[in-house]
Amino acid sequence: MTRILFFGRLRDVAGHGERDIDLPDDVATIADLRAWIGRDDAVLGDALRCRSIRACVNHVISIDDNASVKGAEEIAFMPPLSGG
Amino acid sequence: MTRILFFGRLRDVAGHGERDIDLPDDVATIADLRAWIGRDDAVLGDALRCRSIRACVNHVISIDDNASVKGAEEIAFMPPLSGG
Amino acid sequence: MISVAITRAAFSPEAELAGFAARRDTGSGALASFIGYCRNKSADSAVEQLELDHYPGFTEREVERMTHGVGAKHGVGEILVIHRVGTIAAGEAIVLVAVASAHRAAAFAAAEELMDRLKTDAPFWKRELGPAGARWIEPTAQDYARREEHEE
Amino acid sequence: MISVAITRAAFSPEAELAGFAARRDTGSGALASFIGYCRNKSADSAVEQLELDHYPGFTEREVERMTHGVGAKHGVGEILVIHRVGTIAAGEAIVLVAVASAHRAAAFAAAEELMDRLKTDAPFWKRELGPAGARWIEPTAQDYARREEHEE
Repeated sequence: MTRILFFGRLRDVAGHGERDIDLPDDVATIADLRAWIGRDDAVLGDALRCRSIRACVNHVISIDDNASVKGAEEIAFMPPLSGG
Repeated sequence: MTRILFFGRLRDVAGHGERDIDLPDDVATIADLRAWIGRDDAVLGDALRCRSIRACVNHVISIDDNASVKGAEEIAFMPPLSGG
Repeated sequence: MISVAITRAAFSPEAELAGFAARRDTGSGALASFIGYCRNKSADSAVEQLELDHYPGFTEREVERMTHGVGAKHGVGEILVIHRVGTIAAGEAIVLVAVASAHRAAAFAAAEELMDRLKTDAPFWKRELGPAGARWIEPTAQDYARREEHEE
Repeated sequence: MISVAITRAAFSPEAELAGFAARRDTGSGALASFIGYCRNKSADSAVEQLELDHYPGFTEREVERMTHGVGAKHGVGEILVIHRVGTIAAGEAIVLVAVASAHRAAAFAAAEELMDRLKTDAPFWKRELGPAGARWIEPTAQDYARREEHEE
């Protein structure tokens, strides 16, 4: 079971902030996950493909779309960060 | 009558912070005034000749030692400024 | 004494600053600080409130890491960061950064760099709510440029 | 709203900051500030108190002029300066500078430049008193170098 989280404007697009999902075997990388989510929800899939959206796997922000998501407990999708 | 003021470490050297004086006719410039004070008090005169000491004539800091002091109401001698 | 708090509750920046000042090393003669408030107007419209989203656990860790990094870079060990999340009313403080040091240049530099990094590198997402609806706020090109200036 | 006060009385920097924040334009989302304290130790010795000499009338005018100049340069109109004179005990605040603005960069820049100028261009003279006696403090080469950086 993997928890998928959406933050900021992605939460609006997804319609939820987090969901627990059993990832299918053929979802091996962040790129795979983006595509797989897009199959179910084209609008969210488009939003996720935006260059400014970064994935964070088990609390580590990844800049490599080919990074593995195998066995990940938490994967967050993040629009540009902005505090302060 | 002209008020002569000493600030910071000059006040310590002069032994007072201000004094009202009738300037003699031959004290026409700041340089004259420094020299004239030095005639009375050699230690204070030495302190006043230090390059870092600036004179302030009627609330205007002067960088010209030949600036006139004729008819001045207030002349202040200032070591380097330092607030904050 | 580096202290980082991410909080839903409204706070008084001045009261927190007073506490920080009271706890500081008495050799620290310089205290630079920054308070960021929720404005009542944005570029083009009125703002009634701000909503700040964060990633519980991760956000705290990242802001702690960032704060220690900036402190080490500028040689300052006394930093306070308070950052709100959730719903923030116009006029309320969103963030307080305070840095105490023996040297004013280091205190200013650390406070400013920390604010610049919070703007672009801290896991928060915010939107302004006004009569015209909601609008997500993301860093500007200027924000990214300011952050870049701090890179070696 | 530019406010400059030269005062013999001890003041609470946080209370003054709270008042300044309450009076600020509600479009000013950024408030940068600096508090300078009388340290309890100097480079080489303990400090019990500080004595700040000033030139009544002239000092007030010069600090006002400096504050308006820095405000105009950075495009900020909300500045508070409180500067003590007379005898200041270790731990007490000597100076508070606060700048409110719509933009954090301008608020930081104005606060920092004003502090740099106060260190070298404001008519104050100070000495530290400790068990070893009294010592006049004058700006360092570094202080002058920082001030020069602000010149065009």
